[in-house]
Amino acid sequence: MSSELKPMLDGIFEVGPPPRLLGAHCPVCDQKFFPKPVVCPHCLGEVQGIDLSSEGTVYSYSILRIPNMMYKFPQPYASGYVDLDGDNIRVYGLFDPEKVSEIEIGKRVTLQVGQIGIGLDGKECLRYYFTPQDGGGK
Amino acid sequence: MSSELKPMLDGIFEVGPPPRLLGAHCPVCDQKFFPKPVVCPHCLGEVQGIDLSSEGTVYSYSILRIPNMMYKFPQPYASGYVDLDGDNIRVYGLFDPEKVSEIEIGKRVTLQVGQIGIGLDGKECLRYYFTPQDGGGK
Amino acid sequence: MRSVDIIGVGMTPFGKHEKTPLVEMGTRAAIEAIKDAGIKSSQINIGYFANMQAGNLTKEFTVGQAVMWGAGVNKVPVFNIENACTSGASATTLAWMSIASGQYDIAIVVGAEKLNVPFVPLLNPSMRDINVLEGNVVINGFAQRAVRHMHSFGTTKEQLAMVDVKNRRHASMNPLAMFYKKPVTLEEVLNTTMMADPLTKLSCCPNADGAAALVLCASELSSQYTTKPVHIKASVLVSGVFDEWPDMETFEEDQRASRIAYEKAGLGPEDVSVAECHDAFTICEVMHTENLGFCPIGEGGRFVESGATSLGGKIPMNVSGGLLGKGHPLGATACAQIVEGVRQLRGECGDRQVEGAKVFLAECMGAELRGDAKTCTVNILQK
Amino acid sequence: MRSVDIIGVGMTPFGKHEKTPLVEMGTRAAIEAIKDAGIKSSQINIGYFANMQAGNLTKEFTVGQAVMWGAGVNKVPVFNIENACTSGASATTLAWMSIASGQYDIAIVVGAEKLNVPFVPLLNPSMRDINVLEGNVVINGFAQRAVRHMHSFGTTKEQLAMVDVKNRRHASMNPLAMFYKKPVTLEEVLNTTMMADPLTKLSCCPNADGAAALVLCASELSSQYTTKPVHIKASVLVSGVFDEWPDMETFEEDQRASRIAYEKAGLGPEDVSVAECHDAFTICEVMHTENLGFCPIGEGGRFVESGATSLGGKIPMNVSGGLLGKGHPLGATACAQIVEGVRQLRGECGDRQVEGAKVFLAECMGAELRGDAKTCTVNILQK
Ligand SMILES: [Zn+2]
Ligand SMILES: [Zn+2]
Repeated sequence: MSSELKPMLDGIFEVGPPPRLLGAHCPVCDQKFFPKPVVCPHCLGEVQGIDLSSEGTVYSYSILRIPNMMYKFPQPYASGYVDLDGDNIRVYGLFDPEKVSEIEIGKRVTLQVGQIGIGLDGKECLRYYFTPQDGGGK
Repeated sequence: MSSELKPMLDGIFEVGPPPRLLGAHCPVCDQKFFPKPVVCPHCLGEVQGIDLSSEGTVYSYSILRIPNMMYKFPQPYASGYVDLDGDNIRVYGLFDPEKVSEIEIGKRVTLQVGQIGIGLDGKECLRYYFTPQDGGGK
Repeated sequence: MRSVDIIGVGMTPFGKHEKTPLVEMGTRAAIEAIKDAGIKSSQINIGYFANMQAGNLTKEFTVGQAVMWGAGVNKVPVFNIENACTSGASATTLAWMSIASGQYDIAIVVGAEKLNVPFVPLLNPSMRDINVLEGNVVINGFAQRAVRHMHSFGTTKEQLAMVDVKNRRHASMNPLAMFYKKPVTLEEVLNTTMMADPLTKLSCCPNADGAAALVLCASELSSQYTTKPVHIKASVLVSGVFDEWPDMETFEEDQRASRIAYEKAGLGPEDVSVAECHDAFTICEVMHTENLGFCPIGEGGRFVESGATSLGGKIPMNVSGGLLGKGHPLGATACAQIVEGVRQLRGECGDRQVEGAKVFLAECMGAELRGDAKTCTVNILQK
Repeated sequence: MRSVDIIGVGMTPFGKHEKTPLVEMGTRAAIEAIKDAGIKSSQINIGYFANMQAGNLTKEFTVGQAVMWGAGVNKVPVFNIENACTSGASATTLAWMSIASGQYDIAIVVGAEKLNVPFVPLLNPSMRDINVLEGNVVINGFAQRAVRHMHSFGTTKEQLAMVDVKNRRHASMNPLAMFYKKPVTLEEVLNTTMMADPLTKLSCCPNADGAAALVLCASELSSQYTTKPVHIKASVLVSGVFDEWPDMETFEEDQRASRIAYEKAGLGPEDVSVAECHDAFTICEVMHTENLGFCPIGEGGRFVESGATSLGGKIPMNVSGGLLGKGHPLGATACAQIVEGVRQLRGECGDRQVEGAKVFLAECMGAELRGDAKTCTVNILQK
């Protein structure tokens, strides 16, 4: 992957390797967040940046078969919610565009970062996505 | 003026000659309107289409000296309010782009229609404007 | 709090009205509602205008004042309200509050939207939202719910499709619906283009232009103007939870908003004669039917299959045709639901009239944030 | 009607914040207001968000719910309000009504706007309005008023320019203003590019990004949270007349809104210690000063020249810097006026503090239709 490509938003993930979602933790409320909020919405206190788990389980997904030209996504593409291991947090994200047919509820997935589509500036950019782990499922 | 050009909006003026502003009159309230409203706003009754006077007196004006690219107006251009003779109605409109320096409060003006700028469809179109009458004023 | 009635309603046909400006559509609905109420425009004390996309699609702003003046309403306070698909119901809640509080006697609500313009972009809740940047356009969120609902409750794609068949049959009896006299079959719904599994093209409501309007009046005054007032028993708006654990199997916002509304109305789901809900996609109606209390959670698919939500059934849903059958002019949609409710309770709905309708419920839901609905409304009307 | 106080205020600096998203600006102002109020986010019962251009410029919709959740406000009703430049004051009027009616105890109002985006088009009230199609962009309407005012009352272009010199001097003392520490001279104002005679570039307020927020509370409860509540004596919104005979020499809306507000407050213009008005263009402030009753109609030009509206004068106007000195983030503007009022009445304004300020008035005006303002607001606050 080209090092010239930028994330679709700053402060959302580290490219790695290994790639990481940049979450946050409120020490007062002991709650994790993704993405990092301005403050903890529960106590308005400062939150601390943390890396979130890069593995999880598919909670639900969708496969969009019509064109999404807004950010030039591949056609079709899958996205949905993943329950991250040990983080007690359910995050939304893309799934591996090469493995759309393998996605199903309960599937184990791993975080990746790669070039998918374009960003707000109209240029190719990096997005995070979850790729199915080998074995089990389809 | 080319007969292929369309008014910037339908139902606002007749190209003529002579050009005419398409107003309306409520027979119940005995009030005139420009442009023609959906109904009379005072009694919600039907209004009747009428031609308005094509002569009047300048009430106020402005001269825009910066570009207005929205509809590709000439630079500079003048516009403002004209009290139409005998109609008890004050209408907003453009002034003759060729005679911007002649416009002043109290100036007698006559309605014209001609190509000025572009319309909502991006094509050159007709707009109404008031041109200063000879004699008097500047 | 004073009791508040709806004394007048108006609505343009929903559909493609390329030639009619947004302001004119709103004005025409307002004029009809004012005449239906038997009042003069100058008796209106306050106005609310609902719209979502005018700033984006036709670059029009502060539209309500122009709409209102076209119907003869000037000088009085006018507010422009945007709350996505619930804009019209949100405006209604504010109009209700204005009168219930005793500050104003008569209010007008107009919802209008013009979506059929050249070059309509894909409509989405926010270009800057992280989930939208990561690909979560509107239909994806509902496809994710459908996938989860089928997984957990055994709902079938045929049951989902039956929602559209039913609502298109209802719309075929509504002259104001985009699909008036245009029913569809189960096969047609299942066989149109797959948009996002299991949602086919006919599982999604179409964009439409249109407007709808309501005149609200303090109940103590409404007999001066009408012999058929409809009482607002509850007008509720809630926002989502937005925390770190979104649930795709239920609409928590529906449950919470309807619980508050039922309590305010002193009524329960068993009292509702006829309801409209936000059937933007077929899965939505299945879930709304459950989460508003009309059937148990998870039973929505089998409930529509049983015919319970059809005209003539236990709890007819979207007898107007819903968004699937009428079309979805965003700002007008939630007002149009209430227009249908008023006409059902007055017994004016002809072929699609629900016999003996006494209590009406309208639910609407709009925009997504972090897997929850940003906004959800429930209005309960009584004859 | 219950009495209502403002118990917390917050505001971001106004200026160019290209890197800060709209939602984050709103959230930051909200957090400051909540902390200033000494409450928890969960104590807020209802929220109003004011914005005008997000749907157009950044394609964001239903923004308020995201702004509120960033500050910990969820589940409760949230409404997105657009009323052009008066959006923030319109939202404040609704928040006031929510509490005054007894239905809610604590409300939050947030106004935010992001105008500094790539490729900002010329902002205008409506691409479809016949007068806009005929060339009447915003500045033209105010140049027409200036021309008429000079003709009828002998107002000079130097007097108009003095409004900017004064407000830039005020802004130079406000760390939150776009033009903090950047005063201008009369010659500079007169000699910048002529935009529309007699209005030069420096006669027009600049676009800005920013946000401002207010926490409102029932007066009977506010002592639980603060020792320095500011009372809302009147919160008034009116619409224009829009008839066939627009008057360019006066702001009839100002006269009508302030008459209602003074009557509700039991106060008159002579009681006002400090005021903010909608000085989008220099001529605006001259006319507002007259039409709010601070000087006779036609005397506004000579009144500013006399120093009466400067800090230290008889009725200091736009001590915050106004729109000319702070910048004009549309949806935030009218909230920021009220933030300044609260801080003046609390005595927190440092170098620009009006000594002994007891009564504050904020006027705002937005959008044009048929030669009248679509919307005009007057809020009166008392210590
Ligand atoms: Zn916390
Ligand atoms: Zn009439």
